[in-house]
Amino acid sequence: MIPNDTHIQSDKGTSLWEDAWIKLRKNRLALIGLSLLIFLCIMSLLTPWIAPYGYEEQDLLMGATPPSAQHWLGTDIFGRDMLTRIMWGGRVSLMVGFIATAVALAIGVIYGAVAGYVGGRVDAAMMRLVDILYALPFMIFIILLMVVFGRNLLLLFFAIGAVEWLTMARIVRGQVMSLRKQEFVEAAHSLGLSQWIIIRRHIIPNTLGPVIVYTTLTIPSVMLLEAFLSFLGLGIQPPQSSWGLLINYGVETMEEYPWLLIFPGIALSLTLFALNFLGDGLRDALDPRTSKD
Amino acid sequence: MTFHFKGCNDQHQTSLSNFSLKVILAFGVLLGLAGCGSPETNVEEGNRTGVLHWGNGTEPQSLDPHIATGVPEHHIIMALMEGLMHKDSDTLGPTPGVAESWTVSDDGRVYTFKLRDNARWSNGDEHNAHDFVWSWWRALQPALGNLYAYMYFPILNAREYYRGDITDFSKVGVKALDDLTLQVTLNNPTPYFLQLLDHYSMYPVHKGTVEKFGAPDERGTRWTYAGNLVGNGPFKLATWEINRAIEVERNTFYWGNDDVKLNKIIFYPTENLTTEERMFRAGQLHYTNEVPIDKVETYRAANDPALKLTPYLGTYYYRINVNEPHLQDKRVRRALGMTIDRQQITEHVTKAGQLPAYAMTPPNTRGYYPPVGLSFDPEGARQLLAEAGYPNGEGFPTTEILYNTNEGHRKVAVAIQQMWREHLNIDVKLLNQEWKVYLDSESNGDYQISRAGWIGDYVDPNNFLDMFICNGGNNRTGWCNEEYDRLVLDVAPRAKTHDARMAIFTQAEQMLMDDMPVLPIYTYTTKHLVHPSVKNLSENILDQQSYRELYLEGSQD
Amino acid sequence: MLSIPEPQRTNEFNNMTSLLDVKNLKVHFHTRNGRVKAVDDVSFSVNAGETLAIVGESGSGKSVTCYSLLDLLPKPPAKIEGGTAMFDGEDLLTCSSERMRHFRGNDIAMIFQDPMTSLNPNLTIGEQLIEPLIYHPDKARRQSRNIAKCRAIELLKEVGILDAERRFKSYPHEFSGGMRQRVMIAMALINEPRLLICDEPTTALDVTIQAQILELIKKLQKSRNVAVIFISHDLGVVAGIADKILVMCNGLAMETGNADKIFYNTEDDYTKRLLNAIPEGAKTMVNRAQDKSLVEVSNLRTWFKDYSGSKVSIVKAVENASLTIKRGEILGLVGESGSGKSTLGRSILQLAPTTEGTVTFDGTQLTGMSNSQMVPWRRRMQMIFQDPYASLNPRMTVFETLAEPLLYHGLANKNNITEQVQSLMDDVGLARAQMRKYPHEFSGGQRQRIAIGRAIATKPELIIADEPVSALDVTIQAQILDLILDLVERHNLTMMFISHDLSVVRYISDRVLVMHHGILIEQGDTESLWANPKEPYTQNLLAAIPLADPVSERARMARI
Amino acid sequence: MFKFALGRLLQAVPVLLVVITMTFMLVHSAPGGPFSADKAVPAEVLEALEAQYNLNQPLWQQYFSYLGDVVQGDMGPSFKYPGRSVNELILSGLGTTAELGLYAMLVAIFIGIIAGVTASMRPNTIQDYVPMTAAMIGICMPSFLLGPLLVLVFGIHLEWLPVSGWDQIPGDKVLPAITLGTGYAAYIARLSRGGMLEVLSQDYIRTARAKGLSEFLIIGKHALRGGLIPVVAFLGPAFAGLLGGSFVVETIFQIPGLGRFYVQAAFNRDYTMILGTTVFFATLIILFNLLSDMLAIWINPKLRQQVRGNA
Repeated sequence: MIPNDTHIQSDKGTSLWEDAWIKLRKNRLALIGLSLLIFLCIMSLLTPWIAPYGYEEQDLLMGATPPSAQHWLGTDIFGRDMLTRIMWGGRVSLMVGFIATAVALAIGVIYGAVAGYVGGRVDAAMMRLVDILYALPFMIFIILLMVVFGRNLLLLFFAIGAVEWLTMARIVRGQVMSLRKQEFVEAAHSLGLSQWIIIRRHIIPNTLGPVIVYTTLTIPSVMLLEAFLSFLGLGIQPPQSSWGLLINYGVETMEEYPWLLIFPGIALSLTLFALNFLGDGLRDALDPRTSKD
Repeated sequence: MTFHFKGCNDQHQTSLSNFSLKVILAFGVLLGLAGCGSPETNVEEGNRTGVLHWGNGTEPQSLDPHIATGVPEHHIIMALMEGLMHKDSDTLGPTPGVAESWTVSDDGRVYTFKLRDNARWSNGDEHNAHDFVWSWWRALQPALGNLYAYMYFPILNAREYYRGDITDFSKVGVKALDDLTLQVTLNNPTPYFLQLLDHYSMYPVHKGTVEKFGAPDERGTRWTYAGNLVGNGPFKLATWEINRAIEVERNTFYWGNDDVKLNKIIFYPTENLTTEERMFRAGQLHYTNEVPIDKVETYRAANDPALKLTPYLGTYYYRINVNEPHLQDKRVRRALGMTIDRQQITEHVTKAGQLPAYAMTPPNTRGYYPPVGLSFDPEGARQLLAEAGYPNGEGFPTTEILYNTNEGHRKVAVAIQQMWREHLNIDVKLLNQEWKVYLDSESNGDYQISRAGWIGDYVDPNNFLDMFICNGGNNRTGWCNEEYDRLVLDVAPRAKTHDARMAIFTQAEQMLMDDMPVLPIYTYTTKHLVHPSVKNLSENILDQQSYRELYLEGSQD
Repeated sequence: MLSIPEPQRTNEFNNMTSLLDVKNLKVHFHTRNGRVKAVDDVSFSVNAGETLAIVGESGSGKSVTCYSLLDLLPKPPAKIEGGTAMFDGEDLLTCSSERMRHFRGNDIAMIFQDPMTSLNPNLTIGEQLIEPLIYHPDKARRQSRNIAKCRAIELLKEVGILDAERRFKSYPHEFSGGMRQRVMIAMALINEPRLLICDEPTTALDVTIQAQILELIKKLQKSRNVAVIFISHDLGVVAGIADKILVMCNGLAMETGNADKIFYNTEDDYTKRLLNAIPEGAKTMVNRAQDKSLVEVSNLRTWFKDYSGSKVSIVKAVENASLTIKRGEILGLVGESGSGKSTLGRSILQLAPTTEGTVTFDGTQLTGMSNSQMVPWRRRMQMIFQDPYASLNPRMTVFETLAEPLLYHGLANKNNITEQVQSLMDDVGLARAQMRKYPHEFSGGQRQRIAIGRAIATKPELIIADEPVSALDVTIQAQILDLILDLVERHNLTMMFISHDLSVVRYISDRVLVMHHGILIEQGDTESLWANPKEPYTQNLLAAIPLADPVSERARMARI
Repeated sequence: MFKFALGRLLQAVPVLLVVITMTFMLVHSAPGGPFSADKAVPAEVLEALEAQYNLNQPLWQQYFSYLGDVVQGDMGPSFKYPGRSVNELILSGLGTTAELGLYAMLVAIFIGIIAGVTASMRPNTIQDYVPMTAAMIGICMPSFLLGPLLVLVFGIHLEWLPVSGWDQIPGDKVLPAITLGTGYAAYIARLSRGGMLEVLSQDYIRTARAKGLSEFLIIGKHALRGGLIPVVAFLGPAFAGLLGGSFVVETIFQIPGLGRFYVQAAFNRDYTMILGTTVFFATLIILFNLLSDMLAIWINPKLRQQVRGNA
């Protein structure tokens, strides 16, 4: 750490986000990650127009073929173009990944922050609830959801969010417990700010670091969870697909048609690393203490 | 001011990372050693010691022949017990079991069985005709919840007794004339009756053991546990470790013990097909219960003798809910039926030598060949659809195919969905449900089109056609036709000759296929991987093995 | 060859015999901010039995200098750009790290600033003490645990730890700060080093403890004839023990010379500034106290329940305190750490839950009010916290920090908020241009200004300042004190000034309360209290204040 | 310590009660009964069966009689496996799953900590990036993919290890343990790295250096204890999760463990079995969280003395 006095102080000030952006631009890995994500998102947005084939176009006679000039990433057992499938799958996976995680994030952060800040009995009660939800049999829960609400993507987000927020809540709570003791929170209190404002303005922003990191880990696992749920019948149905599902099917035939596993796998891991780099970058960027230049 | 030490001096660095490196290496070596433990595979060892390693699908629910329902249970019970009769493993014709001979009265209603005097229970007890009377009495107790009770219904008054219409079992057509003579009287001449006797639901159980562990009609007592179970089959139950393995070993009291070649059979609950196939490749299994679709191709391509594909007495079909408004019109149903390219499906989707099915009953079911009224005909289909009021599929409501979560079903459904879109230009959705949910929706008629399959219990068209009688428990399509019922239930049983009987079934099936409440897709095949050392393996449409004939020969690879 | 002359205490620079001789030391930090010259061409030497004090404010590079000698700097960013540090004939800057380990364990020992964090909380102090012996860099001199243990215990006794045998097995958290520092010293001496580097060893301690530690170090040095490098930001502290003094600022050596020269006839302006900055003498401004009291506290009790563990124990932080704060006065509250002075302050503001007794503010009783009821009152009473690093939300810019109270209490609206904040910044002497910056971009002094700005934002009548300057360098400290006085003047504030530093309290307050173990033991007008303290505790406190005057300091030390 | 544990256990009681109640409601409102099969079940049989398992009683009655049994430690009979009691089934799977979980945990801790510590010693260098990248992959590598991969490599191609089974062929425990452990190893690696970085930046590490201790001692003796506290906190939930989540691995390797029962029970609508396994796992989660907390206390002398002093 460099003594503060020797800091070179630029006079032009910036807001947290501009500031973050400035720092992010300096972080090569993070930029790569970001651009990769943007690329993926654009691709999946444009898929309906740029996809080389229709995602349900079959050619049973052709069946599964390795990558070739017509089909860059080969075809699956129905003779459907993998590139197309992956592009369409990306739409689902990315959407599920981001929205479901966002849901989990929202619930988890608020819940955890409140529990951690209020503390005492409230905290105990809230955490017991988390324990309970942890313990409930997920499978039955899903099956029930499916039956009660029928089957749609929104439900999928809900189901996944309902599971993922628990851990998030725990993490945030831990953070808040330590933050709450900090002097600047006491200062805010002595200004007479209301609890909610303190939580919103002083507590939550300071939990960003770990939350971001955990989020980058959550998104990929959410994508895989989606596959599992779709498999159970909740979520998307054939001929639609998602990376998670493609990987699931790919595993079955990884010896016969490796490309059915490899390419979706690559797509997912690319996203994963992009997220990870971006996440670490963001964490540093959003922390004013790391220097800007 | 404080310094934060995030780095350290090189020397120490390396010294430590060296250390961790060593540990990791050590760990790796450890794993390696742990691995190189078994020079001899199960199969090799088994071939030496006469132990057969058998992939058996799932963990059996129960080994009580009057409670069990599944195929895995079937296999194990076949090894542990035997009925009056056997089936010739190739022709499936009746051969002697506990009964060494039998006579049939001229009207074909009275069977008299002569039991062999050297039949013994696996604990050495006498085994005689009374065992059968008692066992069959037990099997007909409603409290026992025997799903195969209907197997007994050809017997005089069996159904009535089971339903509780009569309470005196002596009125039921089963009598022990003496210790070694059993007389069975039927309602009607039932040509397939001898077959039923080889079905485990008609096997005898050991009275003493059953009563030792509870009331005769008490469901699931501990009498079937390893150590308790007493059977009359070629093998006896040695160990039963749930989800791990079931071992049966030679039953020295078995009358045919001298001809039994295997010393032991180990049944593995191989739920995961891909794993099972890997186990086979790694020499952990002699025989697999299934073969993953995509692997079939590989083995075929290599035309590996281990792959055994055999036609199976079962039909894969789609039910149509005839109460759905737009599916009430039989022209629509036919149109759907005519635009499934079964050839393509069997060749490119299921890929395991399945036969395209154009009727419910598989061909050559005891000499029965179903009528061929259906074919792949997109042109005609479009016409029918147009006549039904949907020219070029316009206005045809989105239709949903329901199937239970499973790779194979998904593939078939995906293919058919595409075919219907292509040929009929109609919008089809897929809906997979978890097994129990699927059963629920299906039996509640809460579906439009749903995937189904039926495996015959015995080789006779009756077993396939009586499914679709009005409100039959396995009908579930809402389709109902009195004439059909009359033919199947009343006319056919009274038929004098085999051919006459078959003719009636043909007529009935014709009616069924005309209305087409069901869309037959293909006739099942059984897919197994069998190690070349397994000899005397029989390939029949019931996929039935008689373990007493199997033997192992030093592996040839 | 001639015999090497006995190293005698001398005030001349006799480099031939000096134990450590540092020449043109250059240490730079290579950071993304560019290169920072932390130490720039510094030379000094120290002989056996001699004490060199390196004095400078934070960022002056005094610590970097010493860390670089033992290769304790993080590399990167630190890089030694040049110079030599000969320790009897060997260059510390270039020796192998194996050799360096030898020096560290054996010849050169170090005592660090914060005894709270410098001991491993997870190991018994005994274990930590004997490590240098049982893991001695050269195997020959390694010793068995038992021998090491005897040695350690004997040392513990020597540094004044009672019941050493038992304490040997205790963990750091069971010791007070002073005791820990004694342990640190024992640990440093266990291998009989020839050079002892003390990095602000007393900064974190109370005055009385500080005096004892200084005394101890001096004694040990005499008995062992070790060379000592004593780093401090406070000239007052070193006055008593330093033979030579090196004054540093921003990595440059401003002045070097023996103590008396530095203190009595320095030419260097910076040194002068340092000397002047030391708060001395009485408050210069008039006492603006009015008769009617603003705050009245009677029989206040603040007890904490200690929930750690399964059984609840009670901590009596404030016991039966009664006091009044008159409008316009500055009331000093002195006491050592753990005396409960901060808790008292917080209890008055209802930031800590009071157990018993009443607090009345401007005629209204605050005790027993709910949070929501308190809101309007919070605006009228504010607090300034000790640690300007912890008391500012790192994710809020100056603007946000200052705007928050203004907006929340409706003292400003969207339109005029910017002007309001700017004028506030003018008040506390912050450049308007820095409005959008984050706390970490400011120095400690500036941060404290922000904190003060936040406190006065709501135009309060009462401010309770909890050690507002104790974390700051002397010169900064002086500025902040003046700022406070000035603000009190202009906004006619009433203030309660909590501090452990008596000189500061004397410099700023009209009236003083002395607190000890949760109880107010003495109070009175500042000067009269200074003149004749009644309580023996107060007398000790006053006696312990270090004076920035070598002669009288040495005398005083001799007295103790 | 004892009092502390006791208090926590008391807290668990209401939690368990709620879990049981909610699960009971869930399973009974789920479609498809335990006895539905693709072959139609005759009405009379169905009645017989439901009568036997008291499913014909009103729901609340079933609920309370179940509670009564559970309190006496009787989880009731399994619906799927006639004649087998849930206790019996759980016991039969418990040993295996516990053993599997234990080995997996050992793998996770061993690999995780080494990787994490190695990385933390030189942050933002290759020595950091390599293990941490591996960890990233490890975290997101689903076991349904990792398992088959390992099997193909070590089981089929190298023929080093058996491809399935448990306690049937020597060495058949290696691959499952690794498959299950990897994900957690990755987490532990990240945690221990974070913890170590934190500790290595502490003043007392500098003190240790100034004492001339070797880097090995500094890491091994001074840093590890503090640095692994986050790991310890993670262990409890991890182990519970590991047991609960073991079903994928158990299916891939045909291991007769609890995880499979847990999932199969759900699919079979084996009401008593679902409840039994759920309650069992809930208890596990609570117990292991408690254990890891106690471990954390034991590691930290300050907490240790507080607890000891007060209890």
